[in-house]
Amino acid sequence: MIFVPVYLVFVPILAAMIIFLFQKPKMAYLALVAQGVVTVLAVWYFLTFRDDYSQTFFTFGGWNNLIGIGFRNDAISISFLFLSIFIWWMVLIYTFNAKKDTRNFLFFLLFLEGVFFGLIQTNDLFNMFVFIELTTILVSILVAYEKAGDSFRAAIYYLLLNTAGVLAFLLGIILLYYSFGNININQITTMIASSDLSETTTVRFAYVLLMSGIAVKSAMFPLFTWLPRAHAVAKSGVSALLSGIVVKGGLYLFIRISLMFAAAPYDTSMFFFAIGATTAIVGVMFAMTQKDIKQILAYHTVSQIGIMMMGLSSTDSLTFSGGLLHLYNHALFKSLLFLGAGIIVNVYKTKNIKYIRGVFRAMPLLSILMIVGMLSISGSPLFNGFISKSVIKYGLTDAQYWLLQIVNLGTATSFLKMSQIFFGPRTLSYPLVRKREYLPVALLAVACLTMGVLHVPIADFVLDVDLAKFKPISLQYVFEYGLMLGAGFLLYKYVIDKDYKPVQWIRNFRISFETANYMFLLYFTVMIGVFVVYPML
Amino acid sequence: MDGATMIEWTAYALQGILILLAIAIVLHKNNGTIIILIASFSLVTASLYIINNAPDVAIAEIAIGSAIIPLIYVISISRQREFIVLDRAMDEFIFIGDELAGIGYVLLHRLAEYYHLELNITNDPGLCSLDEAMDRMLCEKTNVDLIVAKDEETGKYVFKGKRSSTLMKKLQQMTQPFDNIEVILFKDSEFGG
Amino acid sequence: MNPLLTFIVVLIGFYGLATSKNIIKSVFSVTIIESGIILLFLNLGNFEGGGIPIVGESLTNIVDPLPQALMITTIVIGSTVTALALMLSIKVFHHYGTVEWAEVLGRKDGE
Amino acid sequence: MVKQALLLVLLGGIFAVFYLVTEDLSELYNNFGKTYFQLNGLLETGSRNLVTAIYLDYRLFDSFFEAGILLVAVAGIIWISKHDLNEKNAQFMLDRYKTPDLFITFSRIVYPMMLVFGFYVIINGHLSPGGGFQGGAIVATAILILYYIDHDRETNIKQIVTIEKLVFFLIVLVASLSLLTRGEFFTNFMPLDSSVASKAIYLVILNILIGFKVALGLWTIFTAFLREGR
Repeated sequence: MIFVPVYLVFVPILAAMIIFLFQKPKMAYLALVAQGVVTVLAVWYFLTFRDDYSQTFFTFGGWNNLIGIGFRNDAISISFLFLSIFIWWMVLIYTFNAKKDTRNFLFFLLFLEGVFFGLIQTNDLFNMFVFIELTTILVSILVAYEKAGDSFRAAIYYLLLNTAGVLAFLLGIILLYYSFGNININQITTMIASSDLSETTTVRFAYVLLMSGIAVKSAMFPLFTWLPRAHAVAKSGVSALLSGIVVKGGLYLFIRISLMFAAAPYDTSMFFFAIGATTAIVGVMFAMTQKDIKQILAYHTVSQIGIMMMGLSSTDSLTFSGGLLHLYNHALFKSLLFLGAGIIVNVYKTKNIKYIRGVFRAMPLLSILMIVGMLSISGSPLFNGFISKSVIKYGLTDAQYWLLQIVNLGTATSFLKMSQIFFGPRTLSYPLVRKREYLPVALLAVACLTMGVLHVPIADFVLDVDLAKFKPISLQYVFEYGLMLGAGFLLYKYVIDKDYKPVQWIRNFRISFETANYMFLLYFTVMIGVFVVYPML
Repeated sequence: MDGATMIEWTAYALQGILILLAIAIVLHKNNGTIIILIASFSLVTASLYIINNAPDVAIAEIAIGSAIIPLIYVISISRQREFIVLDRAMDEFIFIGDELAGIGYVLLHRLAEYYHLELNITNDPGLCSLDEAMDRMLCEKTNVDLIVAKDEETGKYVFKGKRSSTLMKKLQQMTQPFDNIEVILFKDSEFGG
Repeated sequence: MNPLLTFIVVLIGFYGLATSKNIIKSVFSVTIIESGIILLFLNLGNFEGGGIPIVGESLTNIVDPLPQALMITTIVIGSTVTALALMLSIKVFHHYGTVEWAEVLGRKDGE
Repeated sequence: MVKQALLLVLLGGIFAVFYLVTEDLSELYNNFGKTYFQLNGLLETGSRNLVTAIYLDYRLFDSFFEAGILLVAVAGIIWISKHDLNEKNAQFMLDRYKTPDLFITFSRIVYPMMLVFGFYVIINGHLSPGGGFQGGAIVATAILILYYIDHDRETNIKQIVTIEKLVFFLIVLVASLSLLTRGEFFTNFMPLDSSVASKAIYLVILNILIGFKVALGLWTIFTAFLREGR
């Protein structure tokens, strides 16, 4: 029973290899079987251990837990586990095709799943590094999978920038190993609490190295430049996966490392709130000006990561769980939007929203589902985005509250801009859409609504927090949301739609690779200044 | 001077060399020279691993870092100095007899000179016998940079290449004075589905 | 042996990443950073009078074997990343006719 | 110019902080791991080479994914370099680089020696420096020399990749045998109190498998590159 995490990691990986070895298209069904097995195992595991997560720890080979590699689970990792299983189901159904030869694709997809489960559950820093690097390689292969010029350049940009970040992470691990004598996360957590090691320059420097490596992986400002490139050019199924869950791997690491240093006297919440707010505002600014439907969604991932950071950076447990909740909700509605956008792009053969018109007349069901996603992301009452945003808002000061409102305004504006694809006359006579592709989109929409209405029991069950004071809908909320939409419409009509010079400039603004690395060093130095040099003075 | 101090001084000397090599790799302009530098860089690091009492790591570094990785570098850099042309016109445009002397050749040669590339012209019958409609796929999926074909109806020579390539833009400029040459550029196919 | 000198190599690698105008140059820089980090890890664990981590008949004071095991992993990881990046760079060259970052990234999407 | 000067200042700042770190570290240095391995390494795992003891026993889980990275990268590189055209038709590049005769003669002598050395390193991984990963890389280099001797060498990549994946299965299988004998995942299948010599059986088997896997993986990688070069 305790070894279930091992099976969770190896079932998808071995299934992936069997699919790759037997060169029959029908073998693709094995992917669904493996996914089913993983789901059953995860549910069983959860039901067994949900009362006491401290029993989940085990070490491979039964060695001393400071020497071997250990796995452990807690409420956060289990919820991540279920979220990723759900998203992988959706992407698998969406891309599944037993007739065509999708062997290679399924191989990479399932391997990534196994590796991601490992990343979530590992309790060893170096093992974590191996998994991060493996994720990086797999994602860059998946991005390059289409073999077009765009995807190649996005893949190499992603691969090299993230490798630089991951190497900084490795350097941090080295320093921690020499100061603590082991790289077991649980052990380091207790050692930090019980000794004054965390006050030393070495451990502070190691913290900065780990965090700056993670900043690249989780696309924080100013290191988000790889994300819109990679997420916008991949296949839609892959984009949904990347934006939905894989980029959250970076935030998961952020949570893990923050918890590891929880006892250390570092003043992190101010700094990371500032980073989160900047990420959110910059991301939404880029999103408002884009014309490519997938670029818009990709930049929104950046801005939503900023909002999550606003919540996660807080020391207050309610605001923190707000950030966590927003992370789960974002996974749901962003996957929904990317999958829906994929269907639209497939039908209209263009990604430019200027040329997509009349979607509502051509595909009414899909349009309704997409609108559910848009309402969720822009924080409409009754939908899941609203709940998590209000939980985050609850713990903010006035100034911080207004920053969040600015981001919300930008989100509303850009989705008003995107919603014009629904209007207009029907331009396509008979769109060819596979019915199977609707299923995951519809399921995700249902999940969005469920999370919006039943947030109280779900949050209580998974994260053990009480959200009873946050109502899904009231007259005041609807009024506020309407006001927001109105302001967004004005902003769109009189600024964005006029296509002024600055708007064009922001749209075409791209950061080159060496500048991205320069920013990485800059970010790193600023972090050294804040966390190492400033406390010394 | 006893053994221990000698090893210490060797280590310092090697570290100095390592820093110099690293600076040279970062600042040098010619990628071909850098390959030799990177191979020696990994040899020096391997010796330093041994001095640091890590023979296992040194063996791994020598086997991987100074044999396989430089080879991969050599191949990929030599690939990036090439301009691969597939000649399907099969007349005196490029080859006159067995010699490369046709007007098309002169033109392409000038282009390759401009970008310091090596011109690699082939008229492999296996590829040339492929259907004309395959040209687009040839350009997209293989490493062929340019296809030279002849339009039977108009008698014009057609250059086919990728629209994304910088080289094609230059070629378009260069062929403007010629009436009998037409340039067709393929756009990358739409994707995202 | 001095860890500071090794750290300079890592910094040179980062300098290369932040100034390289060309894809191949960036891959070279990543290789340098990685070798530097490996050397640094071994360097910090080494001490005077240490022996190689093999238990023989006579008891010597060995150096820490764990960093070495980890660094073998890192070497393999690094070489695969390099190989993948170089294969991608070949493909990028044939699509854009150049491996200069500015020109490759400057193109509009879909062109 | 200003940009580069600022960059140098940044790097100088990082270096200065690292200087403080090294000052710190000599006092902090925690040698818990080192002491543990020196005292228990040989008895617990049966390997004289403690590095092998770590990556084949204490941290075997890491080694799976180390091999896994190679496997994924191989599949990715093949996928990226592969095109839908018939492979035979695509061999149009001229073979312009002729290897000098001296080099060929030299390679013929060196090749078997490298192969033997590679196998030695793999099999003796638990006694002397070396092991599966290093030996596998040496064997791969030896195979690489073959390509210099024989230019037109054709390799069936598909077959190699299939074998590589099967070997990965075998590695996982052999490592999981311990579940039956010891009730633990991924360790030696011999009981904990058996002699050092009998524990070595497992180490040799796993070293050979890993060496095989790494050699095949690297072989595929450079074959893919060589094919790209044709």
